Amino acid sequence: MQTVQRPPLPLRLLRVRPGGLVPIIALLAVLLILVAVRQPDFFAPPSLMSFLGRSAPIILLAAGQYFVIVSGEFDLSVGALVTAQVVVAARLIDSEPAHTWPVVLLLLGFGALVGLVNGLITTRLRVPSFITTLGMLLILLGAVYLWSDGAPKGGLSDEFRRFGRWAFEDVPVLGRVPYALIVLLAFAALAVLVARSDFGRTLIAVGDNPRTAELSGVRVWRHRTIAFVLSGVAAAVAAILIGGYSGVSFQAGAGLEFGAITAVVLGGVALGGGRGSVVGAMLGALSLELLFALMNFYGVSGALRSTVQGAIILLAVAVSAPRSSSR
Amino acid sequence: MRRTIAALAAVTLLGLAGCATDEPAAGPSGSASAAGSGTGEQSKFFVQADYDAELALLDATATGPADRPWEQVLNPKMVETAKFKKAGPHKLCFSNAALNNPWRQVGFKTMQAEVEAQGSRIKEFVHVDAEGKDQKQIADINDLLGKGCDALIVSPNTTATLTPAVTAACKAGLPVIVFDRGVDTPCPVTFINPIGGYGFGHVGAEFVSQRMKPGGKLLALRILPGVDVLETRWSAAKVAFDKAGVDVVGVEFTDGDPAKTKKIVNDYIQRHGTIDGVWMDAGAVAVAAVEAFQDAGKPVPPINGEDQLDFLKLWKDKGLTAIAPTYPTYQWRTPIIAALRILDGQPVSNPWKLPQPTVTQENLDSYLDLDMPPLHYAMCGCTDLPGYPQRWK
Amino acid sequence: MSDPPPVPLLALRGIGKAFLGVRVLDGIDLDVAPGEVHAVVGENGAGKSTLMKIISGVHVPDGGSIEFAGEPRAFRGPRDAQRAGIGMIHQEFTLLPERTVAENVHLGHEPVRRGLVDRRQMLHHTRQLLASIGESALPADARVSRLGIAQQQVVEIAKALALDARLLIMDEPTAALADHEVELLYGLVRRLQQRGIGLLYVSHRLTEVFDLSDRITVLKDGRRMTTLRTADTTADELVRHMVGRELSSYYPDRADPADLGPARLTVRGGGNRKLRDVDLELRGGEVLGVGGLQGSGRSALARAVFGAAPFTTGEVTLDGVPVRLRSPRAAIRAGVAYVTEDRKGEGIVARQSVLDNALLASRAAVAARSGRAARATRIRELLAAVRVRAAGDDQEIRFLSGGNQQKVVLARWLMLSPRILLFDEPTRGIDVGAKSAIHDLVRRLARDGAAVLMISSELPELLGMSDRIIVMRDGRIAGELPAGTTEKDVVALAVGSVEAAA
Amino acid sequence: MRALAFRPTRWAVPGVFVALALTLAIGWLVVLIDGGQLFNQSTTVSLLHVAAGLGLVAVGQTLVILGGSLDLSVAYVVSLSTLVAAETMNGSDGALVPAIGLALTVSAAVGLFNGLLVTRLRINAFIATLGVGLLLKGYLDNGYDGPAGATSPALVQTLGYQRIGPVPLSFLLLVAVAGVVWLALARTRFGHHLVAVGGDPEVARLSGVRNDRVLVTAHVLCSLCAGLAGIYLASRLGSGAPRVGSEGLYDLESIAAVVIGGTALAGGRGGVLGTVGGVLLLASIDAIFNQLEVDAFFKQVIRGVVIIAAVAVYARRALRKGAV
Repeated sequence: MQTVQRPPLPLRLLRVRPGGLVPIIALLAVLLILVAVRQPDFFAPPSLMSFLGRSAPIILLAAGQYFVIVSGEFDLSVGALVTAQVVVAARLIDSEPAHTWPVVLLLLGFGALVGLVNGLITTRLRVPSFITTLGMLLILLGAVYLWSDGAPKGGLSDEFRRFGRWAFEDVPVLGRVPYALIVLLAFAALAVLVARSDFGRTLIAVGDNPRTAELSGVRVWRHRTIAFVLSGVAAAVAAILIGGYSGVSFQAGAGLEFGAITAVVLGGVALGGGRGSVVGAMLGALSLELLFALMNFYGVSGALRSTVQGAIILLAVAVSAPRSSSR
Repeated sequence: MRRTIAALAAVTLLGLAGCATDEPAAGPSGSASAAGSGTGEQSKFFVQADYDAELALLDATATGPADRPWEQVLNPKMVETAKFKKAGPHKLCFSNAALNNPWRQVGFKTMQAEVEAQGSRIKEFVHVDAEGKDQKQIADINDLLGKGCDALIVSPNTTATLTPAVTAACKAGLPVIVFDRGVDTPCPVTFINPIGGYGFGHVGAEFVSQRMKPGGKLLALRILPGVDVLETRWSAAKVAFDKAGVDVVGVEFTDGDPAKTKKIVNDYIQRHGTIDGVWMDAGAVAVAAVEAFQDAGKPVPPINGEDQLDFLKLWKDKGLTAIAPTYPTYQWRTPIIAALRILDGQPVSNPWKLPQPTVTQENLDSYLDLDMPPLHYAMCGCTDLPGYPQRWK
Repeated sequence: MSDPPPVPLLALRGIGKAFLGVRVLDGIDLDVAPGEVHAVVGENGAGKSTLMKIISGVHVPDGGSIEFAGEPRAFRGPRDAQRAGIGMIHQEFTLLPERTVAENVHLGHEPVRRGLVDRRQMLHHTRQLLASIGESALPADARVSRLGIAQQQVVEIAKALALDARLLIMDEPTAALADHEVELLYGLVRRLQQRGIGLLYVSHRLTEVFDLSDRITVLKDGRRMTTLRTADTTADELVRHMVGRELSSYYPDRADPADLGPARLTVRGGGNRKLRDVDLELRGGEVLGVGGLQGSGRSALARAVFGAAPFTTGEVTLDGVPVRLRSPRAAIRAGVAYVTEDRKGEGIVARQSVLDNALLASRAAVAARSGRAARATRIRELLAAVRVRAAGDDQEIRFLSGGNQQKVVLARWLMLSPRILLFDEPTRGIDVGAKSAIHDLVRRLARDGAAVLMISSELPELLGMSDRIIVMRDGRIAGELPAGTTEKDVVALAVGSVEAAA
Repeated sequence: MRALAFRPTRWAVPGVFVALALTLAIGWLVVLIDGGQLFNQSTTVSLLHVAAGLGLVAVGQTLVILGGSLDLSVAYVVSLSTLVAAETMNGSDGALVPAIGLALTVSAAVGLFNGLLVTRLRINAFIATLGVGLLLKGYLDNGYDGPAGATSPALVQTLGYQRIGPVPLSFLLLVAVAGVVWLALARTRFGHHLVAVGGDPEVARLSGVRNDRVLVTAHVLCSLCAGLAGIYLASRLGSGAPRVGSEGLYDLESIAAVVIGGTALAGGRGGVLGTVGGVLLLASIDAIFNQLEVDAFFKQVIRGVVIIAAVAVYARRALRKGAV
């Protein structure tokens, strides 16, 4: 291959490419500066650690959502899935330590199953994923409320809650390192590996141009279905962390689906598929969490948060992804 | 109208900004800080008279069987109900605002148990769940009117917006009993509820502001805006805090989401180094708030919760400085009792003010029942009802 | 060059256009008289479609002037041109299948009475139009999705005429039509002519051009070679102007029959919805050319072999082994590669990098056991070998020229060192330089033992490259021709002289 | 066969009405067995009231979806409109007309904003309208802590509670609006162009349609319908309610109703008749389950299933048509 007028590396890094990381990193930087101004000790290891720990779930959800969105689909069911998982966990564990691990495995399986169903309905029955997952959202919430007659039953064992709540104490330099953070790092690494794998690369191709992908030997329906499964599993892990962090409640997953989608879009992933990186998606989620913390620090009234969130989204998208079609 | 214009302005401004700068993010937050820090201007739900009345009720002594608080009345004002006298068995209809939280679940189970307890006196009990939608509840009430109910029980989803529907129901001629939240019309035969929001908010606020160190920082956690029961709790607490000169560093809405609660509390501890008192308008997220302090390795400051068992248990185990004003779920028994009395033509009190016990360090043990699920409400007054305890588990 | 007619309906002077710095049109002059059929011919990529899009207001020219009906015009969009009285029939249909004929015909200019669309008027006018072009049988209130291709073409024409166009542009109007349907179009064109409508007729099919046109303008590489009176010229002269024989000398040497391998691919009695009893043998080392008009089943043949639209009848063997290739994936794993005709829609993944595009098939179809590092080096070698010009292999492929995109697609398949390669218009819309490069590649692949099947509607290319040529017609193989055959033989087979006369 | 093949589209009855008829028939039977009565006056009235609210929003949603767009902000537009109307009226009949005018103007403005974001800034409709929704939500949460203003009594008595036999005025309003929109789609240039843009933007452009203008108009009309729904709810609730829209899930339910009605989410296929059918179907399910006192949560499950199933059926049909 002949390389023509290739700019030097630094320039290429700076080049704002749609779907690239530059915009989200910039946004993140701005937020960090704002935090630093208002709350310097936020960067003290303990508080930073706990912040990262508590942000783990939404970051994981964003990673899962990334795979679905980059393949050209939506997953609106993750929020409901998280709620369902937490409530199910509480009822099955019923504060009985021995049940912890079996239930954890069961949750992961359940998440994968829901993803599989989403995927198959979308790809095989050709139902737009927006509808599929919207329906799944209603079904999951309805079913779990029904199953627990409207009020969460049982309780989570401390063993279960440990993942989301406890931390490795007195680690040198860092102080306490939340288990959630470890879990996050592990799964984030996994996500990056998957995204870099042949599957991950071809998945983007599927989102960009399914016809070409099909004619190049990609089993499009299978790829998309797997993407949904990944999202489901991510939701399961997130549910374990959230349940651990804050205990059982029907609010556990409320609104997380939009949070995750927002994060992914902030991260420069194009709705409709074919563009974006999982790292960007996760950074997007991190910025979103940072934004909320920032609003707490600046004492923005709880009521106004959504306005700020909405404005940020519109700005970020208008600036970073001007190419996305109106579909 | 200023609001609307503001809305338009905001929308368009943000629109323009969409292709310009980061301003809008700053814009709203600036104007918000007023509402964010300090207790801000008094809620428009605050009515001095009611406030005084409720606080007076706190020390009033109830008439009625001591062991059955759901049949007791504070300062009864009896009304004639002879015109509603009717031979049983009766068909009772109940338009329920929602079943979407543990409090309402426990309450409704209690109500069903009460119906069962009344046995043959009730031939049918129709229940319609409005799923927290005003417009659905209005339709539901209208629907129930066509079902030949002998009495209509309403637990309104929102005070103001349900008033027209309830008025229409009264016009239909059958006895209407409103409980939990009220309506802006005197037409129901009786309005049943405990002392109410002002009492709840006051008790909690008094306790916290007295126990926290003087000049300390207090964080107020609220569930949602715009629910009158909760609004009155907050407005009463406000009065107490302003009187005690407490520094309220934040008023945040948690949506009853424990995760959100922990994040908020965590950030406030961050921001202010320490929080010396926590007041909340409902117990739902009390446990989460306490955990936030524990996770941050901070001592748990004086705090108020509600009579949910998970909180009471935590309180006992960790020896918190806490109090639990209640909004007793046993009030769900009363409407059934009232309905039957009305249909018997017996006079009932309107308003029917129920006592509103408070869980304190002293009586904590008497309410803490470890056999019941964590989200069960101690004040259910359901121990004597058929199906206890399985029905509530 | 013939002198322009007295009152030109349309007069172009020095029209030029460039895309992303690439000159596609340069100083084009063109006149069309009322009632004249003016054919525009030229190889693919000669700039015909661009010129037509400029006249119909889709593109704005960089230079030159457009004069229509005596007044200078500068169309800002299709709307303007339509209002002015220029109708265009695009290569691909511009119909909404879910809507009725009348709705389609009047899209963008529905008749309105008292603020409401006047359905009766719409139907009435549509029927008039259809009648005026002798198609009154076609129901004006039928949904387009219920019509056959030929009928849809009629609707396209009616649509183009709806704004009582005085000039009608037809860009490959017969492209989608089966042969017998072309007849119907002929009649139509003549009727339009009688109504004094000027026609610009773009086509590959010389027979049509000679049957219909009064004058012929030849474009080549964005320039106007000449304009001739149809009466005074011959197919040979025309072809010379179009391609210039000198190109043929550029084609690589054919395979020596001696070193042709055994049959790699055989098809016996293959058929599906678009193909009937296809018998085919493809030997290692040879380039089998496939001729025929568009819609004759050429692409369908390639897709059938590749498993994209599999054979439903007959059997296929690879290297003597019977196979059922039910999906592209199966075909790829069996060693078949397919370079599609529609590069943008089916060939590339526009927003992905050169590297990702080149690796797509390897990643999708074969396990990465080969070792990803090894694969990376191999693909870089291949990209270098096919001489892709790009600003690094991380550049998005959509920024590359058509030729370079095609090279990347080639590299994608070479990664799998396939036994059988199917090329569908491999050099469509590719500049001359890249063309010959690709030709060389194709030949080299054959020499290395691969069996190549190459579809092309460019006769010189077909003749220049092929060791053997089969010609398709109406889903059948109409006949086979040896190397060194003439264009006439191919065309004769393609249009089926017998039917053409009828 | 041929005659049938050429049957014009607009005469085809959307399949949803078949489903509706079946649902009602079965529901009526089950309720009867349960000892109730589905079609008694009050139930019918309630059903139609529920349908009216959702219907107005869904009819608007149909327009944007037909055009290949989407509007997730309607729920908040509804709430906003109730407040604007109720606060302007402030309990007096005098301000009736200006109040309605203002409410509609505000709604239209939001729609315009949505439309411009989608067309000019080319922001994906999903994220654009989601963002706008959040903007409005923040404004409402911040500006209001509960019902505000008072709807003019006249409006309450008429639009809110007046009915002719079992048919509430509000439902007639829905019928009227649906009729107008149907007319707009079938008999105006805008309608024809909208369907074209939704069906194939490129074809529309080549045919001389001004795509952006059409889409923006669709968004404005969609918000207007939401605003109208808001006015109706204000008259129903007697005051402005800042959370009535989001509590009612008007955003997702309206989209559900539209797709159940057979309009393709991708745009270009479908119509307002189907949407009304979809709304009635959802409302009937509501009513039937009310009668049977079925748990609301179970109802939600059924809803989810119905939505997916309906769209799956349409997808199958489209597939078969493609095959032919």
